[in-house]
Amino acid sequence: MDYFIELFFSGLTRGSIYALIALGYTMVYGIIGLINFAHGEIYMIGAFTALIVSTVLTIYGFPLLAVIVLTALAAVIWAASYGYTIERLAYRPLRSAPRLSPLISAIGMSIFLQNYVLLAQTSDFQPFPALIPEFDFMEPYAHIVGSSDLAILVVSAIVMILLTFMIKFTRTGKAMRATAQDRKMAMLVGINVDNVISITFITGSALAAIGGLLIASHIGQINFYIGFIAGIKAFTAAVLGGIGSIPGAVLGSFILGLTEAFATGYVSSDYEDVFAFSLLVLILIFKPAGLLGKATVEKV
Amino acid sequence: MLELRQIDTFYGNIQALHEIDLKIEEGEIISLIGANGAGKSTTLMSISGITPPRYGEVLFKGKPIHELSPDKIVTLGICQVPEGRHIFPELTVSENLDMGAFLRKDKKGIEDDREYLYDLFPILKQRRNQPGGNLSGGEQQMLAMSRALMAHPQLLLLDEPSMGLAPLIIKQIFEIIEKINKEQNTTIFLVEQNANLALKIADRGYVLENGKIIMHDQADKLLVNKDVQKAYLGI
Amino acid sequence: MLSFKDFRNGLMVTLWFVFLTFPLLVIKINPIEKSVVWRWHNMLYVACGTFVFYVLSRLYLARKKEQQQKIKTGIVEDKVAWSAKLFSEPKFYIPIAVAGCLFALAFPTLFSTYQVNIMITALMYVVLGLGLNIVVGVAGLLDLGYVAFYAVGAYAYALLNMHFGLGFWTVLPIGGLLGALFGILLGFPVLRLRGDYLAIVTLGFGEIIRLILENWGEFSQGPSGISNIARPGLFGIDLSLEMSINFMYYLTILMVIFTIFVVNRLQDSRIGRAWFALREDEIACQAMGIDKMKTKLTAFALGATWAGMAGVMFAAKTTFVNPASFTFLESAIILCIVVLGGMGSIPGVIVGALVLILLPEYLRAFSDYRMLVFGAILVIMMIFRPQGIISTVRRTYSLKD
Amino acid sequence: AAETIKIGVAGAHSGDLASYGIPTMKAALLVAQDLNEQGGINGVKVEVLAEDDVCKPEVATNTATKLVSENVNVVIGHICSGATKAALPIYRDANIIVMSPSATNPDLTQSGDYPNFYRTIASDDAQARTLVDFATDTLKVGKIAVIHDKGDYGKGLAEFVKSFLEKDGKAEVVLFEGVTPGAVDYSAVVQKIRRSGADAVIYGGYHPEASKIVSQMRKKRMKTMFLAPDGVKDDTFINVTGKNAEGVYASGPADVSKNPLTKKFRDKFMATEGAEPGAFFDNGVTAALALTNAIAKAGTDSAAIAKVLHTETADTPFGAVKFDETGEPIGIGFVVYQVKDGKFVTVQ
Amino acid sequence: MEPILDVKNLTMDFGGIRALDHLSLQIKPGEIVALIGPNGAGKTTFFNCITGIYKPTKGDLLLNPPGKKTKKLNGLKPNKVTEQGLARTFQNIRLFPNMTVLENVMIGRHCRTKSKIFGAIFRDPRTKKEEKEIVEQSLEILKKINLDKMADEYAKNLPYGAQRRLEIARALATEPIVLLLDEPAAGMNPQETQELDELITKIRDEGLAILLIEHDMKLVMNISDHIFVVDYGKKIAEGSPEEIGKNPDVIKAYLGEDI
Ligand SMILES: Nc1ncnc2c1ncn2[C@@H]1O[C@H](COP(=O)(O)OP(=O)(O)OP(=O)(O)O)[C@@H](O)[C@H]1O
Ligand SMILES: Nc1ncnc2c1ncn2[C@@H]1O[C@H](COP(=O)(O)OP(=O)(O)OP(=O)(O)O)[C@@H](O)[C@H]1O
Ligand SMILES: [Mg+2]
Ligand SMILES: [Mg+2]
Repeated sequence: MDYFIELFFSGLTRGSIYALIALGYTMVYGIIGLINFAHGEIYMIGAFTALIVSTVLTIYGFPLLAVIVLTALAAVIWAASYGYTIERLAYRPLRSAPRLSPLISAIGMSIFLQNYVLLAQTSDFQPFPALIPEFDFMEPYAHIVGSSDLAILVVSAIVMILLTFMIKFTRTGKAMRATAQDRKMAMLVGINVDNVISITFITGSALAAIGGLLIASHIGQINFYIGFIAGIKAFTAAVLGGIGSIPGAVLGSFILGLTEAFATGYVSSDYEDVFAFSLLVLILIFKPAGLLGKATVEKV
Repeated sequence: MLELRQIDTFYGNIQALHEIDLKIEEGEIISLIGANGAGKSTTLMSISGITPPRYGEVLFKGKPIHELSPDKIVTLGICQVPEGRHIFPELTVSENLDMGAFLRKDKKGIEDDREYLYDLFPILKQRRNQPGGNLSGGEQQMLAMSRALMAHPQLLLLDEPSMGLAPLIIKQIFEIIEKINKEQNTTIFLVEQNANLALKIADRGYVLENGKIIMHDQADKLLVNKDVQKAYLGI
Repeated sequence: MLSFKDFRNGLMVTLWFVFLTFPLLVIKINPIEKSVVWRWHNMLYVACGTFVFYVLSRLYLARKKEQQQKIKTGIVEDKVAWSAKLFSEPKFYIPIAVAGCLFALAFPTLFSTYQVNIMITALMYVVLGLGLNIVVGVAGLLDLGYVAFYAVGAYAYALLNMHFGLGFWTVLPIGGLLGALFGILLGFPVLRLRGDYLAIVTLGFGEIIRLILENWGEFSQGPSGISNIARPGLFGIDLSLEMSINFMYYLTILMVIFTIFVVNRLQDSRIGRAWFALREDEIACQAMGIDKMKTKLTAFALGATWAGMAGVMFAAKTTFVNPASFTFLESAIILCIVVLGGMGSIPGVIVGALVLILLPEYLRAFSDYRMLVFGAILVIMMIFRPQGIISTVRRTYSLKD
Repeated sequence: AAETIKIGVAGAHSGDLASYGIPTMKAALLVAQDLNEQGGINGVKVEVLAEDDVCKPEVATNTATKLVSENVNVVIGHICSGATKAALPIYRDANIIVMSPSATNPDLTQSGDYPNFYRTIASDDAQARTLVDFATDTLKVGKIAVIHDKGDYGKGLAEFVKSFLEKDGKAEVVLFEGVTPGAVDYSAVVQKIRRSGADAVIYGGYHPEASKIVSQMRKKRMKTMFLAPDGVKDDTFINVTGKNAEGVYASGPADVSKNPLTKKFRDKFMATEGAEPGAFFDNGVTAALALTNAIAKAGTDSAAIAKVLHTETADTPFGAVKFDETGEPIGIGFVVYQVKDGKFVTVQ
Repeated sequence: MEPILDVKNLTMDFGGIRALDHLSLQIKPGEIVALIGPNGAGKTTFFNCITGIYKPTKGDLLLNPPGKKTKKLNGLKPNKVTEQGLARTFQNIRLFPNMTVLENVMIGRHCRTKSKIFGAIFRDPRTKKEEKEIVEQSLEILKKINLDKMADEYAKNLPYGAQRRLEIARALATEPIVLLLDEPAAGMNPQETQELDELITKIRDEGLAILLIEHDMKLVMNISDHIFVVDYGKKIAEGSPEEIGKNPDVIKAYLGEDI
């Protein structure tokens, strides 16, 4: 039973990380129908910025709390800026282009960013400071859930709730939904579509950055390549839950995380990813639009 | 109120509009008629800034607007009911109406207007919480107009509001067009295939033929004009 | 020519990029010694680079606008896309094709074996590109796991050669068939999926195949791969390295020609039309009496067939296969070839393949900057030619008869 | 006859594995420079041609053909076993001698397919043997979990470890499992290790995953011992893992930093690059020295070079080195290190 | 004489909404039958059900091809239905925009031809012949609706009216016995409608039965032999144009007082 719980928590941790990245995918897809392959790289850049800033701050002797707050801020700000810039440079010019062109642009962007970081920083793994302290009150349970797992769970929960609220109730949220459904009409009711799309990228990137920060200090090391694998997984999760649907992305992520954890725990981690992807294929065969995605019956 | 000067609009390299000149006075109903592909919708889109003119200018109350983005133009009080309705399919009827009032801040006013429109189109009140996507054509047309009216436009651009509607509905729609023109003194620019109806309620009319204005005159004069009758009234 | 406003914007943009690249380009930390290096010179480069680039792009746009102005006022004719012209009119493309063939034939005599070797790789991607083009470009099914079928082919040859000593020529068709088989196996369940759902499922399938090859050691010798795969034989004559490479080269050329021939004929046939139509509007297609599933499946299977054959050739060329060669990135590259070349256009795909595969080789000059430049080029190409280098021209019938 | 002696250096010089390839390239360059300063080999200057293979088999074949067509006399490389395997037939057909500083896959020498292949590093099975003996005889552990990264190097090694353990029967393999490199979290597999009740983990793979797994084990308050191969014996491992690295065992080539030759070239490197040389630098130097030494004695004819390599020893950072008939180095073995206060120190 | 298409108690539910409610309808050979009714009455849904795009909840669809035995269309895939001889156009145009006009029609021939992959690759005489026929027949049809001059235009570049006609041509290419037209005159001006009127009658005179959804009463009253009126998915009236014209229910629900 203990074992089950242990696996359950490690599944949750994975899940919430995937979720933080998957949300970005799903939001962008929802609004411009683009699989933004560069999103994983944003997550990576978030992590790197965090690493750099935190190191610099510690060197200049800031207190831990300050370091944590400022680092988080910096990561979010810069990741968001990158997200915004990418959209402006690589996607906006392709709004009216054939469907696959932005996809290629995204792949190119992803390759570019990876190598940009590789060259600007380094190719080897960098140690990432444990920004999340070991809470004493967690000590008794340390063998089941680490403090960082807890932190990850809590933070991502909060973030997701905030996001859902924003989408559902704020003007911006409404604008996003409208733009997602009919861009031309959105313009005609006075929504500044370009801004809305930018905001979407910014929000998505910010989430990814938080994810990057958390996972980096959980795992304790990063390099320029971490974005890719995490990205693919998160994207899988987003599709699993029904791409374009916010709750779907979260649900999908947790299902994926738990599947992997239990597959590893009870079967073997050799086939961890095989399980993940087979699950995806299965679910899509029975629910072609993902778990919470609307099966849009085209009104002929 | 609105003036188009020598508008040229392109799709890529295809030129859809050639030197369009057009004037609309406060409180008028102007109708623009023309064959398919004449460029009627394009004209409206050029006004709304979706396909901004490449050359020439658009003046609203004397100020140039052809370089503003669509949302800015809406803020000035120019709203369009586009061809094919463009309902937000996954938003409910009432949410669609809210989107119409996107730029408005006055909660109270919005409420009142919604009620007013529900009285105007009772069917919408029934379907209040149904996703707009699977309303039928007529229902959607009503919703589209109501949505535009939620914005309290000074100038309302209507693109083929009668398209694919049952005769009964068409009559209603046109009555309502006149009604809002009278009651709220909304200026109306009406694009129609159904020249008959359009010219009946319009003050003046323009005739568009492959991208050029070939004729404009008082509506009643156009109604009796031989060429117009032959080409657009099927008489 | 450039207004003051342009310059001000230019400065804003420059500032923005300086800010953007600040942490990653300027600060270089050493987390171990807890030391920082401030590389301010980078900031300078970024600033200058951005500003120059901005100004240039402005100028470019300005010129474009002028052009349009001219076109309007009829000073110059606006010309149809040169590419379209080039490849629609026989009197243009026949000579090109001939010249191309001659050059291709002479190539090994003109260049070093290394160049030939690279060219073989490039040509294989031409085959792959043309294969995927059937699926993505023509039938409009977004397949991100194409590399899976490539792997099937490669391992088919590797294993059959290792266990039963089967030769290249026997396995080539087998590889194709296996590819088709897998195509159908995957196609059946997933082809109902729409657009991007199909994309991710195929991506998953690609990964699954790779992971199985990696983990199922008893079957595939796992990650350490299979080596000493026989090169294609020429009537049992044993060839020197150089000769066998040249031989391989001509084989690939043949393969390419064969592929072009088949794909071309398929495209303007009854089935080809059905594929195009399917890409345009599925519902209308069905209403016109086209069996959606069957048509999609043929496209998918045919594409897979070519991947399979290309796989066999790959194995024969490198004489070594391991799962590392069949990652998602491969699929991505092949997709890039198709889209960047021009969806559904055969010459487009050929050019696309040559560009994208030869590019990294000749970018070796940039050494570390190689992939950086590569990525950038992908983006830029897409922005300036979203429809691909050479866009499709629909066949016209009534002219000829 | 040749106006220069051409030494090809092939390996990952760009991409994510560059950090494994570049040191060897530098090593070759330094050796060449050193020789040329002394007037070259028998008066003939030495030239180094470095080619990138990104550690990808398909690229490696191109790289190999490139070097062959530039008719190099000998080749140092490749770095990764997969790439090496793919490239070797090409060199074999061109009858060129290849010496890898880092490709440890046993087949390379034991399959007998590549008579032209030599290496200056012990093969995986030798290393697996070292680790197994250390675990069972020195540490005397009874239950061992064998973990690998599914990679060419890691899994190969792990499989040897497993088979040796089973053959000797001194300790029981309670878990044999592969982890996915780059995964965001390894706690599940760590829990599994704990559950298996293993006293020690023998890991096959490189340092990034090793460090993640160790850290998570320690985070989960597990005291399980951790043994790893030379892919982990890299200062980056200690830097990245920090205090959690304490007590980890890692096998690697004997510590030769005392050796004057080693010093000499390391210092040269420090002088030019201003940093510690990275992975496989010494092996690179060794390869370069062994080959140039052989060429000096036998000229550029491959057969002759081979003869020298087998029969006469060369002075290298690893001392006097020559090669057995399969091409394995004689005199380069493995010793086990343990991390003590942030340093790898040899354990007797 | 027996109806060529006989629909019995067709019922279609979308979740809550009942779009069609036990709707029965017959078409006799060589007849133009109009299906009219308010927006949202279920007309298009009716088409979607009988052409297999939606799966009806209840009801029978019987087709009696002249000289062949009765076929049941229930549960057939759309393409099978078309093969049986039902062809349709769409309320909102669904051409293949990036294919030429001619190709659009050639697609229509697809279900009446059979060359396979190998034929395509080796171009055996049979395939050659078939291809030739496809082109000729398609041009034939284009002539009939005088679009032959635009054969090599991309469909998307046609003016709207022409696009509507092309949809009809494409449907004709499948050699239907019953032709279903969903608001063919929508968005056409009176003059174009006039031409459409002639076109439809011409097709009828060639012996096809036609089922027509239309809101343009002028057209409907002109050409239809028989009219069905639906409202809320139920049939509220049927009969000759004259009868329908003065049927009070129809006037109340649909026509309005004057037209
Ligand atoms: N997105 C587009 N791309 C290219 N050409 C277009 C596009 N939209 C319209 N056109 C062309 O511009 C011309 C005018 O189109 P427009 O829709 O304005 O005509 P219209 O008068 O509104 O016709 P309708 O009565 O069908 O609405 C037509 O020739 C049409 O082919
Ligand atoms: N796919 C669908 N999902 C849910 N409801 C639908 C769907 N398609 C149609 N409906 C509903 O069925 C009813 C009939 O729709 P239909 O399109 O058949 O009307 P119609 O008679 O064609 O009207 P119009 O003349 O405006 O085209 C409408 O109320 C519509 O909301
Ligand atoms: Mg229009
Ligand atoms: Mg309808």
